[in-house]
Amino acid sequence: MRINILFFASLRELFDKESLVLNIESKINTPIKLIEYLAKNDGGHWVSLLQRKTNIRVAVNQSIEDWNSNINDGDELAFLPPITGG
Amino acid sequence: MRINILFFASLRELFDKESLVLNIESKINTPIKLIEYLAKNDGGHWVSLLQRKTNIRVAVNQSIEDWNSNINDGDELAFLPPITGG
Amino acid sequence: MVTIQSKEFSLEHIANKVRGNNHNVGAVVTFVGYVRDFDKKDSKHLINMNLEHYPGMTEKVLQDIEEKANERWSLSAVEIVHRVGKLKPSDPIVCVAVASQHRDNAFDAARFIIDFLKTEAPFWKKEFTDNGSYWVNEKESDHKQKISWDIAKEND
Amino acid sequence: MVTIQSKEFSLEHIANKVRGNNHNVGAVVTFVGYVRDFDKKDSKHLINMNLEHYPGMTEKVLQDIEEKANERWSLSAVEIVHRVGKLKPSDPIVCVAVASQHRDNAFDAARFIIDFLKTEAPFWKKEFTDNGSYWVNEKESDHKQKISWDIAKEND
Repeated sequence: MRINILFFASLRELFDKESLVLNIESKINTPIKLIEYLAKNDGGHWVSLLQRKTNIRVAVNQSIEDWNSNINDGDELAFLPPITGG
Repeated sequence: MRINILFFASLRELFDKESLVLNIESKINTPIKLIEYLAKNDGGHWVSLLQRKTNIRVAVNQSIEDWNSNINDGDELAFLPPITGG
Repeated sequence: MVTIQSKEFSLEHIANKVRGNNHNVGAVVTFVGYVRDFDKKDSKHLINMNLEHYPGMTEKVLQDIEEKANERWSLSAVEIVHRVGKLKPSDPIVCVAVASQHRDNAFDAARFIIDFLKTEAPFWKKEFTDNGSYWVNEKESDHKQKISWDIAKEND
Repeated sequence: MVTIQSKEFSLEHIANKVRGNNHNVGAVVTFVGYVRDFDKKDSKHLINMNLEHYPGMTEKVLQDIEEKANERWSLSAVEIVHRVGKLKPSDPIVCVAVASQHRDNAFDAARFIIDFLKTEAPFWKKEFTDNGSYWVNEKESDHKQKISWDIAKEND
């Protein structure tokens, strides 16, 4: 399935990109499964992201969701570093 | 002794005056003694003021004081109906 | 700073003044109170009102409230502006503006100041309505709020 | 209403807008947050900052916070304006304005909105200082304040 991934702030700098479209098997159906899979297979920054997981929130289709929530074909998945507005 | 009395809002309307200078004996040395004395001797609006006493605050020289506080020669004594600013 | 005036005030002007040139101010909280035109309880419409005060004492009381707020919270500056004289429905009556490094102090102090102003500062409103004119009664709820600050202080 | 913009805002304009033409509004409370230039803890001076956000989600989150405030308190109107892009020390960043019949609701709601904005709305600050540039860390105190609202609600 097709997942559109967005990076913001320090994660955008880490990955040196704003977004990324991935085609993944449909069994990788949660954010946590996705980054564990990518950390294992691609390594690199995905390992860092996995390590910082407790400080990162995930948004699925622009709503904050659990790391174990479901992701589906066509979803927009964003990794949000600690937010600091206002 | 000489006391300058100020009336505000509904009391100004009741007495139909903004201020009044009284020369009173120095033994009438508290706001409560003063209005009891005036209610007894002059009657009229002083009786009304005495009756409304629990809803009226007194200011001596522009500070809120007790009805039993001291007043002295030259003092400014104001009777304040319930305040409603802001 | 305390200002009593009959003319209308500018919120922007007051907010700029309270912030001043202080680059360490992180928060400005303002409260503006307006004349409302309708009293549901009494089903009467306000035509206008006259706001009377005790010159001299008013300034003294408000400066004292400002001082108490400064003792209680870490603030950069306070501005209190209150109008007197004739006011129409929807006219602004009062503005309290507080600047501080962090927002909590600004919120707490602004609320404290308006609560105390409402119960301690010698202002009186006479309302002229389509159902006669009358002096506004002191609100019981305002007094309760003032007292809650005293209790909060005891618990500090 | 929620507005995300890069240009500076006018407090007077926002306050007028939130009050609207409603003669039953008795109180307007505004909060403005400013860029501070100095971080005592780190002894570094800010040169400027860049405020980044998640377009789409930001508006959604802020509208949701506005809705929650409207459910919780009786309000006439809410305005939330947040800037993005490059900001200098002492620039205004955010404005929350709440209009209501009585002041308590306006104070509570304004505070609720800014507390939730600080913890829920996807904004990120990168600070450029005389001691290097860095992404600002999330403040622990902001999170505690958000949680205190949840507890207050349970006790309502």
